[in-house]
Amino acid sequence: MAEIRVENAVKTFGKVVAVDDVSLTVEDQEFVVLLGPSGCGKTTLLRAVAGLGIVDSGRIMIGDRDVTYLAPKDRNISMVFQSYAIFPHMRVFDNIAFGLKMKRTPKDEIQRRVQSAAELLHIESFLDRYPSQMSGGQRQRVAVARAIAVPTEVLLMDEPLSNLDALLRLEMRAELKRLLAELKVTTIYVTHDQIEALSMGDRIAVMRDGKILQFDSPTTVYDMPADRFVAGFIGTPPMNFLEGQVRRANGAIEVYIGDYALKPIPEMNETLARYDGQHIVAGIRAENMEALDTPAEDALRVTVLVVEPLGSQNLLTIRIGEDVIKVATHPDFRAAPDQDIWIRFPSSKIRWIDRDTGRALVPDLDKLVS
Amino acid sequence: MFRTKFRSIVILVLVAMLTGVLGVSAQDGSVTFMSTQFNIVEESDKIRTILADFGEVEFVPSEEGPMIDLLRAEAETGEGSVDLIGALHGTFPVLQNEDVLFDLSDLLAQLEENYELPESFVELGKLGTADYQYYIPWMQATYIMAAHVSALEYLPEGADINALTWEQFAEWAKNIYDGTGEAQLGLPVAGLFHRFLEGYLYPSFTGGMVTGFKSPEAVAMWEWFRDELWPYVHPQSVTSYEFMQEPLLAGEVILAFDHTARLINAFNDKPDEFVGFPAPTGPAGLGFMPVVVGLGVPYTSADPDGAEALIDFLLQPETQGRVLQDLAFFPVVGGVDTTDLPEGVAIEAAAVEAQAASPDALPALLPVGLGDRGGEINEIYRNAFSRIVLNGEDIQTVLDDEGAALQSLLDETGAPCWPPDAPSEGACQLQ
Amino acid sequence: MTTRTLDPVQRRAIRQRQLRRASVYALAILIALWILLPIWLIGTMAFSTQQDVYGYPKQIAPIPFTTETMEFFVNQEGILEATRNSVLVAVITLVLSTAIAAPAGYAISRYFFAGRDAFRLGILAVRAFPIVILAVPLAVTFIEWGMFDKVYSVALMHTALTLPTTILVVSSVFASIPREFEEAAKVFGCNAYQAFIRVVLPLVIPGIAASAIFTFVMSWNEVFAATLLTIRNRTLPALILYSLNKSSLQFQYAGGFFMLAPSLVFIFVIRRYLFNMWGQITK
Amino acid sequence: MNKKKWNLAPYLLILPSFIYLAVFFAWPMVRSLQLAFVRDSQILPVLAEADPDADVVGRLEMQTQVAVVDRTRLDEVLPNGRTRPVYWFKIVGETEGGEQIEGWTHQKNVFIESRTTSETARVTSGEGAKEWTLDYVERMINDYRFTNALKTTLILIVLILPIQFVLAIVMALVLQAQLRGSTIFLYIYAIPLGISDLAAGLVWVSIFTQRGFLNTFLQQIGIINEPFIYLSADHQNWMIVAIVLAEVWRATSIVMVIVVSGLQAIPREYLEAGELFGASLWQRLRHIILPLLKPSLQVALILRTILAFQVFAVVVAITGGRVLTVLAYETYRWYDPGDSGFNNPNMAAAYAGFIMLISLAFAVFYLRTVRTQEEAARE
Repeated sequence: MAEIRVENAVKTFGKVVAVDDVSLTVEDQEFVVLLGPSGCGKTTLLRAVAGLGIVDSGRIMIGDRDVTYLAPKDRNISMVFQSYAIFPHMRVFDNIAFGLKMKRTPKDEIQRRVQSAAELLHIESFLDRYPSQMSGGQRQRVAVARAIAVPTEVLLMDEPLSNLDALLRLEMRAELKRLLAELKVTTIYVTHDQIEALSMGDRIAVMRDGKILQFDSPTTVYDMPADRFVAGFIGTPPMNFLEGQVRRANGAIEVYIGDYALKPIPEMNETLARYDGQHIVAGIRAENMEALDTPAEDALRVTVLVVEPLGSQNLLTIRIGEDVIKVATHPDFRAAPDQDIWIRFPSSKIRWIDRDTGRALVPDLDKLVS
Repeated sequence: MFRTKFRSIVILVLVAMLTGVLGVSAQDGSVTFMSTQFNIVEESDKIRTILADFGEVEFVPSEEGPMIDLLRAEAETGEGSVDLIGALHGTFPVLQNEDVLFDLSDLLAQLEENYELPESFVELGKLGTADYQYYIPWMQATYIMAAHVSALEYLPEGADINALTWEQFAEWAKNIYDGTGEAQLGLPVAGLFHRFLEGYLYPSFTGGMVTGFKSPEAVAMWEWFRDELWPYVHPQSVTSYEFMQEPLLAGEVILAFDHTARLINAFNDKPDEFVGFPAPTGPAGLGFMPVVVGLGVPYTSADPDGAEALIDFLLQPETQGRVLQDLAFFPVVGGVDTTDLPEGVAIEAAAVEAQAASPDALPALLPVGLGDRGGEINEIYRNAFSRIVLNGEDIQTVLDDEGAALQSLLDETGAPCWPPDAPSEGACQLQ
Repeated sequence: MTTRTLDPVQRRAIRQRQLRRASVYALAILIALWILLPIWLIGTMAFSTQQDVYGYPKQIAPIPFTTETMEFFVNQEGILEATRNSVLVAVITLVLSTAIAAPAGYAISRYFFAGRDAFRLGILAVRAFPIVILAVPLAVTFIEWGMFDKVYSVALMHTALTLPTTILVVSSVFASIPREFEEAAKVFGCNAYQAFIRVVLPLVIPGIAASAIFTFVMSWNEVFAATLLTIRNRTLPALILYSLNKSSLQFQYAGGFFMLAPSLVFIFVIRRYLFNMWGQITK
Repeated sequence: MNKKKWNLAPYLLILPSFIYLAVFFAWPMVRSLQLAFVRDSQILPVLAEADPDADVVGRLEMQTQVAVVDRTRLDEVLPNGRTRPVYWFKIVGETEGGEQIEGWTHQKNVFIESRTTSETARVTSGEGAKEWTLDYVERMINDYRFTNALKTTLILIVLILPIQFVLAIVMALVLQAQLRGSTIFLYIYAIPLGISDLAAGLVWVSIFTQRGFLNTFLQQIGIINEPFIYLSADHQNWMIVAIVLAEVWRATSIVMVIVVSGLQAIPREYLEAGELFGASLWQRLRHIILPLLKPSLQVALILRTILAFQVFAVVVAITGGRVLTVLAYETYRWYDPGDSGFNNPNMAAAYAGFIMLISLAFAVFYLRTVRTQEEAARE
């Protein structure tokens, strides 16, 4: 059992609060991704778990042990570094065997474990090489092999793929996911790449300014972002935002974008009623809108600014009032700049956001943020 | 790869430490003889060979300052490593002041039974006291002139090389310049040139070294030096010439002034090509500077008997003869066999003899009584030279300036006048 | 080479390019000659016969080649002794300086601690101070302590002189080793000491060795302190300086070459590290 | 609970170097200032009895003439087995204030013609007394050679530094051009780093001496008919030229290394952008490279200036140190206990202090000028 529990962790560097009273529980064998822009505190949090930086206050538990102030070597953890930190003066074999040697593992066992780690990562033929004789991707594999060679229940990864080129990254992403599923270790994975996070994590903790904004499964984080930042950070393209005014008309609540009225689903009525007469933000993902080349009754007429054919879809940039939004259409949808088209907004796909606080408005907010 | 590099560094360190340890330990039970003379390596070698005949002697060449510091320190602890010191006359007043030397009167009495020591040198060794023999004279040297035979054809008509006047000397240098197109008189301006000013020019022109420093005679002398002599001095004198034997042998100069020990190689290597002759005479006489080297025993000596025995050995005519032969320092005792001298030494000996025997001879002592500030007086004379001759400053102004510095040096050290100046009560005063 | 014909504009552009490149080459070679020529000349003198050394006009190549002049120099009393002293001083300096500087350099490159910037600044200040200000009082002090005229006292002085540079160089060498190496070692079971010995040390040794050689060269060449602190146990430069005007041309030429030759080798050994060392200091 | 651990490790690590620099740098510096401003004079304490531990009854200045009214002889047995007669004298003398003092003193403190019979003596030593004085500084400033040294030092700096910097920048740009064999050029350009000022001096003497290479060359191509004497008091300009060449030859490498490091830190894009927009080499140098290099150049300038104040072996090798002298050589000469020196550490300390002062002044000046330019740019 190696559940990781971070309780009220705080870490400051001078006046900067890098980790601001964060609590987080990673279940045994779970793969959790810490996601956020650079400087959000995700790496600091990971390093605190690794023991490479000691938190100013709070507690870190691995399994049943309080490891808050323990040295890294006493935490029974393993780690993959962003720059790999493969020792240039050791052969690949010695690099992979390093952690085992430090733990005074018997020779034959070292041999066996290094071999199997190397095989898992397809680098068994490079064991005699020095790191300088290898490519970036191969070095990355060595770093992972070194991390999984040691028998530990906790694996920490600090942006392990960020130094790879796009194609390799794609390949390694799948491979790492397969590997970790096989290994059944508890993993914390730090990245700023939301696609990595969505595709790999069991759960994603989105961080900003030292705080966790949302900690949930990838689909929830994508579909039901807890606030405007999360919504804008995740997804390609990010969620569109339109500003509108809430009006009560004929007993129903409607939100006006200019003259066009969006109709919220009935469940939202009660919540939105509180905003009567005020401005509010509607969020909707590009793929959730419907583009039409002919006028339709409940569709909004807009002008196309840019057309980006992406193969699987066409991405249109259009202007609505002050806002510029992106709409994904079927690749067969024909549109040209300056052309008028009509857009329909399915009510169930619209997320409502408080303009001032940035928090998402849901009937029961507490359900989203666990 | 890294490991072997590391190992070699470790070995390097060990080697360094070992050699360091070995280098520090050097001790034996011999007589330690520290000397401010012969501290150039070749000379040290020669004197060591001579001393080897006495027995176990550790010859330690030293500069004056450190030797004084060492003796001072040893007197404080009461136990010393130096048994015998050899130094110029001018060094001893400092040691007198420190009261670190034995009175060697008894030893002198014994020595005088066997050796014939000149009374004037013995008197010098008392340093102005009546009955305390601070040092026993050891050897002497002086400064003389040297010329290449090719220079002789330019000698002014009617001039006797052994009785030149400074005027004739300047004329000679000019003749050489006119004849060869090159200034070929060499002065050791980079070397002991201050002795030339202190012991030769000043006494010859003013009759004294210090008192007449800014006198009208001195002004006339500088004028003459600047206008009549300097134009014919080889320009590299100022930058390069410290030992005149080098440029003489290289043929850069054919006429030169220097210490006997700094000319000897020229005379020895090419005795047929070089002649030695006494310094010229000036209006006030033939100023010259005998250099007396004395031997003293610090009372902290661990082996005073050995030191006294070594003094005896050094005064033996045979030893004195060998020092003359090998090192060109002249004997202080009579009876030294000079018949079989190397030709070079013989040339010098004749010149030294002629210089001292001149009826106008005006021997000038090295500065006395200035203590550890002895170096500064030399600089005053050198400064005067640089400013007057090289920079062309006004003579009287320069002499007044530098004279003031000289006077304050004398006042601060309380040094009374020394020969050739007339003795003074208290600090010596400039005219 | 393609044989396609180029229009005149293209050809002119190519020619200009070649011309520019050639002129940069010419400049590079000219500067190299400016540096090498004097070395060649002194080498010529050092390996010419005595006759040629004194002769005029001078030759520009040592023909006939002879080691006579070098032998004359090496056989001068005191030269071997002085060389030994110089090597000894330089080695002690190198060891002492590196041993003291390495921990400080490590601390500066790896820890943030109160007073770190002050310490760095202080070190820069030390480096900026004239040697002369130190040499005189140290000589006086060494006399008082009975350490005057000892080989090791010169080494102590040289250590003080080279220490600031060595600390800064060493710290930049350490700084060039990513912190993650150490962190990785710690994560995989090392304590701080093991991480240093197993991971950092093997990586910094070449850089530190280069800095040590540089320290050696600085000490080997240093004249001022060596001249002030020694009388009998002269180091080579001090001895040569002392006997400069007293000595023959042979001695001077051979001495010049003898002092200069080791530098040719040492600079060659550490040439790759030069910018590493100095580049980071200037920041 | 805010548990911020006070980490002792870095302090332990810097401790050895800290102590070393304190002992061999900070302390000597204080000592140096002390030497320059404190005079060790002597004054004789006259004692109540012929015993070193007796009470002091008064003090006499050096060189005071005293009457000897009584004497006593002790025989001191020395460790070497001999006995040495040591006299104590009862003396009467007058202090500077005119006070009569009568008491005993040891023989080492007075000069006396005969220890057994003389009736007068002169005070020649006593115990140390320290006093603050500006005498050394005054003497230094009034020293005839001081002006020469200061002038020559400054002239050399003014002549050498600009040449060095131009040459160093050219060298750096040449290396930056990535020629084939640039590592060899780099090595050659770096060679002088390892060459001492003394060796450089000797090398250039061999070129400039009367029978040297320069004359050989000039004579062979027919410019001169007979060897010209460059290094003489009459041709001080030639000596300056020789020193400047030797120094440029020897000490440009360090500037070059610093400049190259600085250049490497400039992103290539800046230079390429300059080139793309049609800037000539000179324009790129003037508007892109030099401004970006300013911090490096500043460091190099300060370093070179400070080192330039300390060089003297080149000067001594070329000029003999008499006709032309520099401050560092004067320091050495005043200290030097040998026969060309004056054995006066106090004066040497005064010179050393002056060099420090002037070096610092230059450093501050450089920092100031550069900073004001930056501030001006910001407005």
